[in-house]
Parts: sequence; C-alpha cells; structure tokens
Amino acid sequence: MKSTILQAASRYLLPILLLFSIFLLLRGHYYPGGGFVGGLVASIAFVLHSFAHGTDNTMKILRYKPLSLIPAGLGIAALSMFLPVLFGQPVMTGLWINQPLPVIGMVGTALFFDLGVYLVVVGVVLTILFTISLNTH
Amino acid sequence: MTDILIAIISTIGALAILVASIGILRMPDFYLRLSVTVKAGTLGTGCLLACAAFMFDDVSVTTKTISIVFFLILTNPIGAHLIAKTAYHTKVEKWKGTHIDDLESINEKTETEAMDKQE
Amino acid sequence: MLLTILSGFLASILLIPFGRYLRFERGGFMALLPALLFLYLLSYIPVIGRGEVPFEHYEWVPSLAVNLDFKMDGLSLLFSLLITGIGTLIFLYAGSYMKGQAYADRFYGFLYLFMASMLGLVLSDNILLIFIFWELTSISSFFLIGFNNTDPASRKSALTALAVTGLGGFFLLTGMILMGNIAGTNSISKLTELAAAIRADNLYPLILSLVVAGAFTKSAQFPFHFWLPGAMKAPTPVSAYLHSATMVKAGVFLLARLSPVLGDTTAWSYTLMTAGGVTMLYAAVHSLLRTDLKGILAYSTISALGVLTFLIGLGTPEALTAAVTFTVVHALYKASLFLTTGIIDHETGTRDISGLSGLRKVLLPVFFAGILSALSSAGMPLLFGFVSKDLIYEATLHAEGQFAVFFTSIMVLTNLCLVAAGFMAGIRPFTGALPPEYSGLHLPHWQMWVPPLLLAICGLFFGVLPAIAGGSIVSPAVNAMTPEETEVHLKVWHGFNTVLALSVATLAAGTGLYFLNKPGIRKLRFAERFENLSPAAFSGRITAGFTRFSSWYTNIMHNGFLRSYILKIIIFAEILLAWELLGGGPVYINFDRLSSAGIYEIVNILILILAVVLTVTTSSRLTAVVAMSVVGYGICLMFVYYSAPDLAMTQFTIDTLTVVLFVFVLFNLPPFLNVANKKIMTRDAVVALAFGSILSITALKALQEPTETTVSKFYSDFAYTLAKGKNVVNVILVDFRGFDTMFEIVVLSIAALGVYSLIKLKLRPSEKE
Amino acid sequence: MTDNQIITPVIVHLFTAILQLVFWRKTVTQRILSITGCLIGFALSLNLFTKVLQGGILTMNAANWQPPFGIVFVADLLSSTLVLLTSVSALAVCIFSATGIARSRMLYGYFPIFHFLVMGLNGAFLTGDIFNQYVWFEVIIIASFVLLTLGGRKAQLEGAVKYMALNILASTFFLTGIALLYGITGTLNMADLSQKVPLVKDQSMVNLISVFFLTGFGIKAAVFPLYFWLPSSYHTPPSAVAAIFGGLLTKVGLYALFRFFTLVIVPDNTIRIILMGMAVLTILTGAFGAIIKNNIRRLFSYLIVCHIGFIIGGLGTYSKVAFAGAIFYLIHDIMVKTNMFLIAGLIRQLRGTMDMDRLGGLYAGYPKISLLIAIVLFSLTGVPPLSGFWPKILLFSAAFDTSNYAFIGSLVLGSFITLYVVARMWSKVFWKSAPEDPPPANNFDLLSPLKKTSLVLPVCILASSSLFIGLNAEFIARVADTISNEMIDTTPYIKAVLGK
Amino acid sequence: MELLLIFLIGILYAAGIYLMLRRSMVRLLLGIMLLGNGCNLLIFLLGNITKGKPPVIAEHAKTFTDIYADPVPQALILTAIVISFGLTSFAIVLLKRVYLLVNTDDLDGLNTPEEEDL
Amino acid sequence: MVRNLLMNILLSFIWVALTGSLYYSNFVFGFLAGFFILWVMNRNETDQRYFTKAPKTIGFIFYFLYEMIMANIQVAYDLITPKYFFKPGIVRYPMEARSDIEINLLSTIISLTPGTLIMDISEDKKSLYIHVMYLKDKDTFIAQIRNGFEKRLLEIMR
Amino acid sequence: MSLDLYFDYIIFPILSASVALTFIRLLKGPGIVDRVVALDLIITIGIALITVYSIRSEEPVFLDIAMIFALIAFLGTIAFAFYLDKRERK
Ligand code: NA
Ligand code: NA
Repeated sequence: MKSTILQAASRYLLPILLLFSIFLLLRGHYYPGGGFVGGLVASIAFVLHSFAHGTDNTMKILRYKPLSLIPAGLGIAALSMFLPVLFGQPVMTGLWINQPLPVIGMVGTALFFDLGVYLVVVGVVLTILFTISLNTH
Repeated sequence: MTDILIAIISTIGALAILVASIGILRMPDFYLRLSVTVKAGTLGTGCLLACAAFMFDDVSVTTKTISIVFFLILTNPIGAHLIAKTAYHTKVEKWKGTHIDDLESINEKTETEAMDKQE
Repeated sequence: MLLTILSGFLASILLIPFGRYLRFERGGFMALLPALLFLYLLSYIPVIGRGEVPFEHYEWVPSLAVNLDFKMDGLSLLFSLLITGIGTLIFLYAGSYMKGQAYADRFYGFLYLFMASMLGLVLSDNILLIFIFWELTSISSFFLIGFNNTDPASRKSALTALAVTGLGGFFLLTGMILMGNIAGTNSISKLTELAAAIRADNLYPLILSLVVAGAFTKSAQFPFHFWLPGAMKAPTPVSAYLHSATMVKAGVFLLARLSPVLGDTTAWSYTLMTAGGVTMLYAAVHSLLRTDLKGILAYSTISALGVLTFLIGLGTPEALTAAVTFTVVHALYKASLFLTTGIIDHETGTRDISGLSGLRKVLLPVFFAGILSALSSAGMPLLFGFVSKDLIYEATLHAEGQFAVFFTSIMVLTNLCLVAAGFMAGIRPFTGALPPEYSGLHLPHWQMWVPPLLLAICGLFFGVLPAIAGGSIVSPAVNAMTPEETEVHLKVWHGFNTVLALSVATLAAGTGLYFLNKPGIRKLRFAERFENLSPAAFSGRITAGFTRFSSWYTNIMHNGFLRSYILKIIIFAEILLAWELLGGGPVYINFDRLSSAGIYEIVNILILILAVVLTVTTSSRLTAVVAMSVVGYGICLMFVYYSAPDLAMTQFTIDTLTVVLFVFVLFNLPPFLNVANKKIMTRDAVVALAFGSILSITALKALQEPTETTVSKFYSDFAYTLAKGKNVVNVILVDFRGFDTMFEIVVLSIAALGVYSLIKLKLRPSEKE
Repeated sequence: MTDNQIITPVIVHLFTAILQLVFWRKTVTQRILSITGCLIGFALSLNLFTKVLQGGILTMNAANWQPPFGIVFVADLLSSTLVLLTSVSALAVCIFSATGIARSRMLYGYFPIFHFLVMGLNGAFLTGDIFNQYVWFEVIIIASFVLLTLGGRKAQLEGAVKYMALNILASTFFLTGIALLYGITGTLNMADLSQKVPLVKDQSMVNLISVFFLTGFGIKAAVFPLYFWLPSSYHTPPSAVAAIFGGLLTKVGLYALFRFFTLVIVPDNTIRIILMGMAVLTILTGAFGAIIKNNIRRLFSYLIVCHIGFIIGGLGTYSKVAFAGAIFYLIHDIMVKTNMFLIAGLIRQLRGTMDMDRLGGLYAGYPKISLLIAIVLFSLTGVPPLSGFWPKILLFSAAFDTSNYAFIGSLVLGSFITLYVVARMWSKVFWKSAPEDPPPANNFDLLSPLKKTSLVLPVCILASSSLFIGLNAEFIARVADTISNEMIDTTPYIKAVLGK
Repeated sequence: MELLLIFLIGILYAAGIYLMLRRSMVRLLLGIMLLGNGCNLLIFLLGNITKGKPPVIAEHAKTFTDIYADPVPQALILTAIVISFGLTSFAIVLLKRVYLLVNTDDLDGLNTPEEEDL
Repeated sequence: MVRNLLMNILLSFIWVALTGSLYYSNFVFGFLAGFFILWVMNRNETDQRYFTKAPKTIGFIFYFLYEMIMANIQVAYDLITPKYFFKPGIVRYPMEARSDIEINLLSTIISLTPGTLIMDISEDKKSLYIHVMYLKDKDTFIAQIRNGFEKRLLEIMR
Repeated sequence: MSLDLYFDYIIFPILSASVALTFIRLLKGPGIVDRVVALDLIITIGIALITVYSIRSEEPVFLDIAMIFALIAFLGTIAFAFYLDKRERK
C-alpha cells in the first residue's frame, strides 16, 4: 500500500523515533525508559519505515540483517555481566566510572547492559516482523 | 490568574474531546466520524497538554508537552488519512447525503484500466 | 565363593560381545569352567560335613543393605553342585549340539551368565542379593529361550516366560523388601534368628503371599505354570539345564531357603501344599496327553516341581529329606531325558513320539541313557528314583492324621502318571520297529551321548549306594532347612512295608498306563478342548482385556483434543483450590486496607471488562484483535494510574507491536472458526468463571495479609546510593535483578530465532532427522 | 561467601550460544564450538559437583547484593548433581547431533538454541530465587518450542501447538503462584520464603498457593492429570531433541516440585495425599499408554510418564528414604531416558523408521549396537544390578514404612509393564527378522567412521553412566541420601544463603 | 479500588481460560494473552497499589522522601511482559505455519493419525 | 535563515545560562531578546527572510488555532443539536504545493481542521482528494483553502 | 473551588464519559474501520487522561508515557489499514 503522505512522514519520523529511542535508553537509569522501551521504539521506527517504503528498502537502510544485532546485543550484555568477574567480583556487579559524563550521567556496566538489551530488542522485533513480511507478501 | 487560564483551557480541551467522542458515536458514516474525531481529539489533548505546561512551569516539562503536541500533529493526520484511504478502497459505505465524489470517477477509471491490462 | 560366581560372569561378559572373534567348531571346551568349579565345590563337602558354614562378606551397597554375603551350607552346596555338575555335562553336550550354529558363542555367553547367576542365587545370604541373581536368571533365560529369534513362536515363548517370571520377580522383590524392613536386616542368617518375630508380624501373610508368588512363577506352579512348556522352544541344552534341572528349581530353592524364616505356619503349609498338590496332579495328567517329547518332559517337570513344593509345604524333616533327594534325582533323570530327546531331535528332526520307534537299533548308548533315566523316574529299585519315591511316600504317610491318606493317594496318582510319562519319553522312541527312514542314522559325536549316559549312570550309582549321596549332600541340605539336627540315612532297602507296596503298585500301574495310553492327535485335541479354561488361556484373556482397557483409557485421556486437556487440567486445579478454600475458613474484607476509586479508574475498569467480553464473544477475528488492544491499552492506563510509568510504556509499545504482528500474520488466515455448541459453551463458561472466581477470592485473601516491604525498601534505599540510579524499576532490572533481564532477552532472542527458522527453514525431503 | 564458579555451567553455554550466533550458518564451526562448549561445561559441572560434595553448599550473590535482596545462586548437592547430569546428557546429545541432525536445521540455529536450552536447565537448577526460576523456565520453554518446531514438519507443528498451549498454561500457574507468594511474604528468595511462609497469618493461603505451584510444576513434570503435552509432542522432533526433552525437561519440573515442596512450602496433608494419588495414577497412565504403543518414541514417551510417577510418589511419601529413592531414580532416569531417545534416533538412522512393526533384524545386523542398547534397556527396566533397580528398593521401603499399598501396587505394575514392553520391543525390533518391505533405510553403513562414532559414542557415554550408577550404587545412594538430608533439614541451605 | 481490580483479574483469567477451551487457534492465542495480562495485573495488585507516586527518586534527593509505589512487582511484570511478548510472537507465527499446513483454524484438525508417524 | 534561527536559539540558551533560571518563561524572554538583537544587527543584510518569516509563522499558528477552534465549535453545535446540517462530499483539490514537505504540511493542516480530511493524493502528486463536511460549493471550498492555509503556508515555506 | 477539585469533578468525568462513548462505538462497529478509529480515539483520550493525571498527581514523569503514546499510537492504525488493504486486494 503506497501512500505519499506516509512515505514523506516516515522520512522525518524515522530519525525522530530513533533519537527518541536513544533518549529513552540513556535516561533509563534516572527516569522511566531504558533498554527495553528504547529498543522497542527504535524497532517501531523501522517498522514504520517498512510500512511506508516496503521491507526491502528498510533492510537496505539497516545494511545488516537484524538477526546479527541479536548476538551483538547478547554479547554486550553478557560481557557487561561478566566483566566484574575479572575484577574478582560476583557476576553482574555494577562497575562504575567515578566521574559522571556530561549528558549521559554516570557510566557503568549497567549502561552497557542496557545497551545490550536495546540492541537485542531491536534485533528481535525486526527479525520477527521482517522475516514475516518478507516471506509472506 | 494562571488557575483561571488553566481552568478555561482545560475545559476547552475536555469539551473538544467530548465533542470528538459524541461525534464518533453520532455521525452517520465512517468518514464523517473520522473527520470529527481526529481533529477534535488532537485539539482537546493539545489544550490539556498546554495546561500541563502552565501547571508545571518548567522548561523540561514545557518542551515535553510541546513535543507531545508536535508528535500528535505529526502522526494523527497520517493515521486518519491512511485509514480513510483504506476505508474508501475497501468500499466502506458513505452516508447517503454525500453529494460529490471526485475520487469515485478516478478509481473507476484506474480499475477499468487494470481490467484492460489483464485482458 | 565370590570368585566362583564372578568367573562365570566374566566369561559371559567376554563371550557375548567378543565371542565371535573366537573361532571354534565345537564348544566342548566350554565345559572346562563348570568342571573346574564343580571340582572346587566338591572340596566343600568335607567342610560342610564337619558342620562348618563358610561365610564371605564383601561390601557392595551398604546404604541399601545389599552386600555380597555368601554362605555355603548344605542347601547351597547341593544346588551349586547340581548347577556346576550338570552344567559341565550340558556344556559338553551343547558343544556338539550347537556345532556350526551362528552365534553359538553368544549362546555360551548367555549360558555362562545363567550359570553364574544361578550360583550366586544359591550361595547368597542376602535376600536382595538373591533377588538380583534371581532376576539375572530370568533375563538369561529370556535370551536363551529366544535364542532362535527369527522364529515367532520362540520369541513369544521368551516373552511369556519373562513376563510371568518377571511379574513374580517384582512380587518377590516387594516381599523381600518388606521382610527386610520388618526385620531390619537383609541377611538370611539373621532373618532366621528373627523368624518368630517375622511370623508374628501383621504383615506376615503379605510377605508370605508375595514371596510365594515369586517362587511359584519361577517354579512353574499352577496357575503360573504355562510359560514352561513354551520355554521348550529353547535349544535342548537350555531346556535340560534351565527348565528342568536348575532354574525352575530356583523357586523351590527359595522356598527351601526361606522355610526356616517363613515356614512352619499353617498359612505356609496350606499355600504350598495346595499349589504343589494341584500342580503335580494337573501337570502329570497333562504330560500323558502330549505327543511332543519335550512337551511330555515339560509337563512332567512341572509335576515334579509340584511334588517338591508340596513336600516343602509339608515341612516335616521326612518331607524335606524327600524333597532334597527328589531334587537330585529329578535333576539327574530329567536332564538325561532332555538330552536324549535332544539327540533324537537332532538326529531325526522330529520330537513327535507317534512317529518315533526302534531307535535303540541305531542309538544304543542313548537308549541306555533313556531307559535308565525312565526307570529311575519310575522308581525302579536299585535306581536313585526308587530311594526318593520311598522317601516321598514315607513323608506323605506320616502326615498328620486324616490327611495322610489323602496326600498319599494324590501322590500315588501323580507318580503313576509320571511313570508312564517317563516311559513315553525315555523308552517308547527306542522300542518297536525302526522306521526305514531312520535306518541310516548314526550315533552323534561322543560329546552328545556321553553326558546323558553319565547322568543316567549317576542315577544308577546313587541308586545302588544311596548312602554316599545321603551323607555328603542330602543330609547337610536337609539340616540347613531344619532348626534341629536331622539324621538322614538313605537306604536301598527298608524292608517290606506300606511304602514298598505303594512303590511297587505305582510302578506296576504306571507301566500299565504306559501301555494303555496311546498319545495321539485325538487326545491332544481333547486336551485342547479344555484349553479355554486353562490358566494360559485365562492369562491370555486377561492380557487382551488389559490391552483393550489400556487402549480405551489412553484414548479417553489422551484423545488428541487440546481443549479437553486444558479442561482436565483446569478442573483439577479448581477442585484442589476449592477444597483448600473451603478448608481455609471464611474470607473477610478489611476495608481499611483498600483504596478509594476515582471515576476515571472505574470507567477504565468497566471498559476493560467490556473489552474482555467483546474479545471472548466476537465472531470476527479483527474485532477480537481490536478488543484485545483495548484490553492492553486499558491495562496500560491502570499502570499509569498506579505509578508504573515504565510498565505503561512497555505495555503500550508491546501491545502496539503485537497488533502489528497479528496483522502481518492474520490476513491470509482462514475464517474464524465458529462452532457453536450451547451445551459445551455453557460448560466451559462455568468452568472458566469458577476458576476466575476462585482466583479472585484467593487474591482477596492474599490482600488481607499485611505487606512485608523489607526487600522493596532495600531497593529504594540503595538504588541511588549504591546502584547509582534513580529510576528504581530500571535499577532493579539492570542491577539488583539483572540476571532476570539478561535471560529474558535470551528468551526474546530465542523467540526471534524460532520465528526465523519457522518461516524460512524448509527441510529437504532427504533430511529425515 | 560468594563463588562465581557456581554460575560457570550456565555462562559457558551462554557464551557458546552467542559465539555460534556469530558464526551463523557455519555448521562445522558450530559443531566444534558445541562439542567444546559441552566438554567445558561438563568439566565445570564436575568441578562444581565435587566441590559441593566435599565442601557443602556454595552460593553466589549475583551483582554482589546480599540475599534476599539480590538474586542468589545456590549449588547444593541436589542442584549440582542435576547440573552434572545435565552436562553429561548435553555432551552426549551434542555429539549425537553433530551427525544426527539435518544440516538444514543446523543452518537455522539448532546448536545455539540447544545451548540456550542447556543453559536454561542449568540455571533453573541453580537459582535460589523463585522469580528467577520462572525466567529460567521460560528460557527452557521457548528454547524447547523452537527445537520442537525446527524443521516444521506437520507432526512437529501439531505437537508443538499442544506443547505450547499447555506449557504456557503451566507458566501462568507458576507466575500466579509467585504473585500470591510475593503478595503475602514480600520476598522472592527461596531461603527467605522458607523462613517467612510459616509466619504468614493465614496459613490456608499458603495451602492455596501450593496448589498453584503444584499445578504449574505438575504440568511441566507431566504428572497425571496434567501430562498431556508430553505424549502429544515427544515423538515429533528429531531424536537428539527428543533425547534432551525426554531426559531433562520433565525433570526440571520434578526438580522444581521437590525444591518447592521441601524448601519453600512444606505441603499439608491434602497436598501430600494428592501428590500420592497423582503418582499412582501417573504410573498407571504411563503403563497403560506404553502397552498399546507401537512406535518406539511414543512408547518411550509413555514410559517417561510412568516413571515420573515413581519419582513423584517419592515426593508424596515425604520421608527421607522416599526422597532418597526418588532422587536416586531421578539420577538414573535422566541418563537412561536421554539415551532411550538417542537410541530411537540411532534405530531410525539404521532403519529409517521407528514403527516397531516395520522394524526388525537389528540383532542380526548390528549385534554390538544391539547389545549396547540391551544394556540401556535393562537399566531402564530396573534389571539388577543396573541403575534402575536400586532406587526401587528405597521406594518400596519408604512405601512400606508408610503402609502405602496403592503406591507399592502401582510400582510393581509399572515396573512389570516397563519390563514387558521393553522385552516386547526387544523382540520386535531386534529379534524379529527384518520385514519383507523395509522402509528406505538411512545409509548408516555409508557414513564415515567419524560420523558413525558420533552416533554411537553418545549412546556409549550414557550407557556407561548408567552402568556407573548401577555398579557404584553405593556412591549414588550416599549422594541421594545426602540430598534427602538436605531436603528434610533445610537449615544448612538457609544458613548458606542468608548467613543466619 | 482493589475490589474492582480483583474482579477484573478474575474476569481476565476466566476469559483467558474460556478462550483456551475453544476449538479455534486464534482464540487459543487470545486466551493466552488474556491470561498473561491477568497474571500481570495480579502481581501488580498484590504488590500493593499506590496512586501517583512512581518509584523514581526525585531530582535532588538521594532516597525517597515521600511514599512510593513498590518497584519490585513492576520490575517483575516488566520481565513477564517481555517474556510473554517473545512467546506470543512465536506462537502467532507458529499459528500461521500450522495454518499453511492444515488449512484450518480448527485445533481439532491437528490430530494426524498414528500411522502417519515419522 | 537557518543560521539566524540557530543563532537565536543559541542566544536564548546563553540568556538562560546567564540568568541561571531554567523556566520556560525565562527561555521565551531570552528568545525574544535574542530575536530583537539579531534583527537590529541584521538590518543591513540582504537576507531578511528570517525576520519576516518568524512572525509569520507565529501568526500562522494562531490562525490555525483559530480556524481549528471555530470549526470545532461548528461541529460541536451540529452534534449537540439533533438535526445534521452537514453536506459531505469528496473534492479534488489541485495543489500549488509541490515539494514533499509542503504537501505534507498542507495535508496535515487540512486534516487537522475539523470538517476536512485527506482521502488520497493523486499519483502525480498534484491534487488532493479531500473529504469535506460542509461542502456548500466546491469552488468556494477550493478557493477558501487556496487563499487560506495554502497561501499562508507557502509564504512561510518559500 | 480549587483547581484540583475542578479536575476531579469536571475534567476527569468529562474525559471518562468520552472514553465510554467512544467505547460504545468500538462495541457497535459496525465495520472494522469504525473500531480502529474508535481505538485510535481511545488512545488519544488516553493521552489526555494521562496528562490530566500527571497534573493532578504533580508528577511530570507521566508525560513521558504520553509522549510514547503520541509517537507510536498511530502505528496500530497504520497496521490495520495495511491489513485491510491487503485483504481487499486478495
Ligand atoms: Na526501564
Ligand atoms: Na550493575
């Protein structure tokens, strides 16, 4: 289904939604948000794009298969979970950089963990939806 | 002063929403319902968001409300447009009072073209 | 003793898998091991004679009171000598009998396995250890009966034998464990000391019936006897060894072994004597109706086992002496008869006695073996059988009061049939005219005819000099069973008395019966007419009925309809919950703990409920999806109202995505199935609403419980100070309970992979697994 | 005291799976990774097991938060034993999969999901937090869904729908129970719950909650009348998958039942009686089903159900001896049931079918493999002195101690029918001559020696484990005894977790 | 308010179960989703609901100064929601695949007779 | 033009930073002040678009709000009273807007006004099909849009 | 009359009534598009409710939820439109 209006709108909605998703991701530790919602919003951005332009075109923007985001995200999350072991701490213990960074605030393994969650969620949602839409239409 | 302003704006907003809901219930056909609801809804919500901005009197909240309104304005018409278009394509009935339909002729034309092509 | 047993196991473990690398023509050398063991065991005779009871103890599973306790008393010695002695001859015989057979190596392996298990069984002093070996004999028997595994009848017989003895085995196990539990020990020696307590226990009848059931199945007592004739499908050495001389006697052995523990009660005597009496008579009559040599022998074996059971049940020292003697006698002549039968079968290719005659002309030594054994079985004086028959009659005649006559008469009847049966098996094939087709027969390899002849000669030897057997073997064995010292003197001649008269009468009448009884197809038919009433047919009907019931039950329960499964599960939970609710007393509501409701909440909940109802009732799939989204969004608003912004966000996005997903998937689905059956719908509605109500009440009860907030307070207090976050929910998710989150994204990932494979993976036809 | 090595059996499978996702569609790499991962996992869990056996309960406070505030992982003897058995099964199955699984399935993520499943199992055994256990259960469920449907044959999907619906129902019961439990105690840590549950004012609430857990775990453990998903689905996936299912999936439910009803809530009489009734009926149901099935895997499925009854009966009897018996049986059962399905797969490789009527002649054709299989079959039937025999002594004893004759009767019947159907199967599959029109055989004989080994070696591994269990029954009995002690007296567990 | 919520939860469970007892696969799915929602609400309810006080620590504070909603049930529900999303999406796709094979929405069509086994 | 906008925003932030109070009124004041300064500074530049368009934009927003409220009132009145006064119809409206962004803005605005709804865009992106609630006369309506929203919009955009 | 009371007794009831009315349309249909539009309006009113609730409870945090609503609610509508269109074409 082609709609010029939707196509045009998705062109600026995509960056807005992506920006918004990063915003949600980064602020999760302080305000409502976090990796899940962030990831969901990001994937919705791409889903919207695929509605407007077709999944093939969205895949081109993504460049990599969304499936590959899953190991990436899992890896980041797992590593940030596992990193404390190298410092002799139990798995999952929070490690923090002492000084807060501007905008982001305190940076620690929790943030990387959330980033992993974010990537996995994007990978998962897009894999599911795009696989369906590419193989049934 | 602010309180009165807020009271007025919020009343407008709430009433607009009420209008929208009455509209969706009372309007005789789908297009008319859609026509009323999306805008009245957006207006009402916008007003209430404005109230929130006044109420909290905080840049972060104001930017938030502005962006919400912005998003609403951005997205609601698109949804409305798409569903209207679909409804038309799926031949959802128009009210009997609908007296002009420029789209009908266009669609018929494309349909016959498509049929020609098939043949 | 351990080594004695282990050697056999070792040999079998090596032979079964690796035997085929051991190329040999005749397996006669296999007899070396049993022979050595026999000789070694002979060395125990003087030891036992001195009244010593050698004992060995090795720890195995002390926690379960299963230890390798072995005891060599008279009974064990008797049986172990039989096992190894007859075993030697059987192996020798089999070496030729199985010549050229494929898998003969495996055959020896199983035979060794059997021999070792049997030795273990008779040497054990631990009831559970006995059971272990008991089961191993069943298993090895299974493999041996089914050795000709391409023959359906053979397989069926093996299965029947295993089923019957296996079932008995489980009864036995149960009885053994119960006995061990009551006494607090599994050692037979200790159990004997505690015998009085065991017999006095309330559970004694149960123990008795379980143990006896086990013994009866193994020893083919009526009504469990029917597997034994079928077991004759096994190669003849097996029939001779397992199903006449040794394994079937395991049950008898067990009864003998446990008679000091469980015996000497009316229940014990009645059970054993009834079963034994019925068995011996029933089987003896049956043996006359058979035409198949092995069939005759099988039924006469059953009958003999009945005699043994009967005698053990009788339980007097005389009866036990008779039993022990008869065990040896029977082992000797029955093994011999089986082996001669095997030779006949091997040479002529048939076992049907109606077609066999005059074979003495070609198989003379075999004839000698046959006639000697048959006469021994008939109780001809100067043969060992005579001695035992004397003892048996003596025992029955000395039974208490009015029973003596009754017991003696059934015993005479039985014996009379057995005489005839023995003659049919041991004499008939050899007498008369030789059919021309058998005139070219040759005597088989000496390894085949020497063993039966040797066994028969043994019978002659002990018949002439019974005191040798009596002093060295029978007496210690009897003494192992009786608490008091019993003097046993086996004599050829007791003088003229009732017993002698009975013996002679039996022999004469039996001989007469032999000449009168012409087994033929007509008699077989006659016997078959009663087949419907036989335990075999009965068990067949039970099996069939059981299978039908199983089939019916399984199909009712697991009927393929998901909704019926769910219904069963829900009803199950409902009944339990309702039960617990009713038991929990009245539910009260503490209104102080409840919060007020604003109009927007009430409206929200009402809409939610209506949306749920719409989801349930709508006949349009799309409407259901829309209604479902309303439910989701409504819940989302609840989350907002009750201070859960993160939840609201997530619920909302996920709900929206679910709609997208549904829409992606739905559009080429078939129409919504609407099968309306008012009755079923009402039933389901009642079940569902009942569950909902129960759940609501449960939730209400839970709400009354004061809230414990230590954990959530900890999170809230330290979210910022220790975990450096202010959104406590997020801090919980990525830190306090980060593990949940880590693996929930794994769940998501797997789901995505699953969807990917579900849609894209198409197996090639060649890919089966 | 917090010890990272508790979690290593979980982590190693997680990283293996992630690595395999990185090497998506590289089947050779995946196979190597899988076997390496399983070997390391085995070594780690063996290490954990010995540590726990010698030194007692170990705990790890995830993220360094004191229990009951953080998620705690606890390795007591029960969990470390199960983790060890899981590793053995996993190792065997992954070696078998290297040849036994179609390449297409590998291309679509068979191995990573397999490792996720094993990870989930280990996690479920090790966690000391009830909600975290829910998460592990979900990992297990979704991984098993995917493995069950992987390949998308009709039978697979049919089984999967039922499997899915009933398992989700089970999760719902579980989660409802957690909600109620949190509602009345405010905690999720099992040790903490153990202390707080007795303090609940309205004890009838506790009984109600236990029903939810009973139903939820009961479905997963496949007990009567909640077992339906099992015979609906176990005969459908590839045998390697069925092996891990048959060996471990229901066992996780059993584990949860044991853990929950010994540590968290001590069941009231009603629940015990119900458990006992369920046990008896489970045994009978399994036995009845097994008698009429002609397909090897359907037969095995019902045997699984039957033997679950044995174990549940041990729980229902609720005595130290009964626990020991049940745990011993559980240990034996994991090894044997995994192997049974591998054997089914092997037979399938040899003859291309699992229908007993169309099978035959294996004894003549593959004597050594047949004898190997015979050992397993005898272990299954509990022929002494193989592994299945010993626990029965304990179970019978325990049943006699409580005068539970229904249980004894069903144990006898169940054991007997197991023996019978297995012997019948032996007769039909191995003894009987191959039928005239054999189904097109998979070309086992054409496989390379390496591939043949990879199909037979796992059966050997598991068979020798069974032999080990049978012949070292004393060792296992001691382990089972220690575990049953842990169950009867939970103070060491609580002390190890909460430090008080 | 709690009473209303309890009522709603009961309805959600009842509706979920009722739908799962139907023959249609789509209804089965909807039932599962309703049950999931009911379960989440139950967790929420039993964590003691608090109005208008999200568990977010104020800008300049280090801990809560006011009452706040219990964050634990929220975290649990979040996990549960995400998990059920994973399961649901897989189930939805499974439903589609099943349809492609058997061409019906009818669960009763999912009983291949035993002879057609693998 | 963009440079000026950015500059203006920057100035308002500086103002906020200087005063140290982060309330929106302060920001708005900073913005106005910045606008004034920029306007003063740029009086001699050739590109004056920013300074005409900024007020026009604000004017447009108010115009839009006014229209929206009026239209809403009209609909509301119609709804509350039992009788319907509307005469719906679908009209083809030939646009002057050409670029995607212009079309989008126009259609959004038309959509947001009660009584009008974009049904479709022609393939050549030259005309809109608008569903109109109170369609007394087609040409009047087209003229109304052309001289109202579209003209004002294009003034700002171009 | 304070603003709080005004919200409680005027604004909230109006909004609630609106949701209820809209929901009636959703129940009635008749077409699926009507339901979709009703759903869309319900979400919009939801945003309004959240806004008012945020004002009432003095928690700007809730506005974040409204923001997400505003941004992605229309995706559902688009999906339905997409679906109906696809179905029509078939
Ligand atoms: Na979050
Ligand atoms: Na952390």
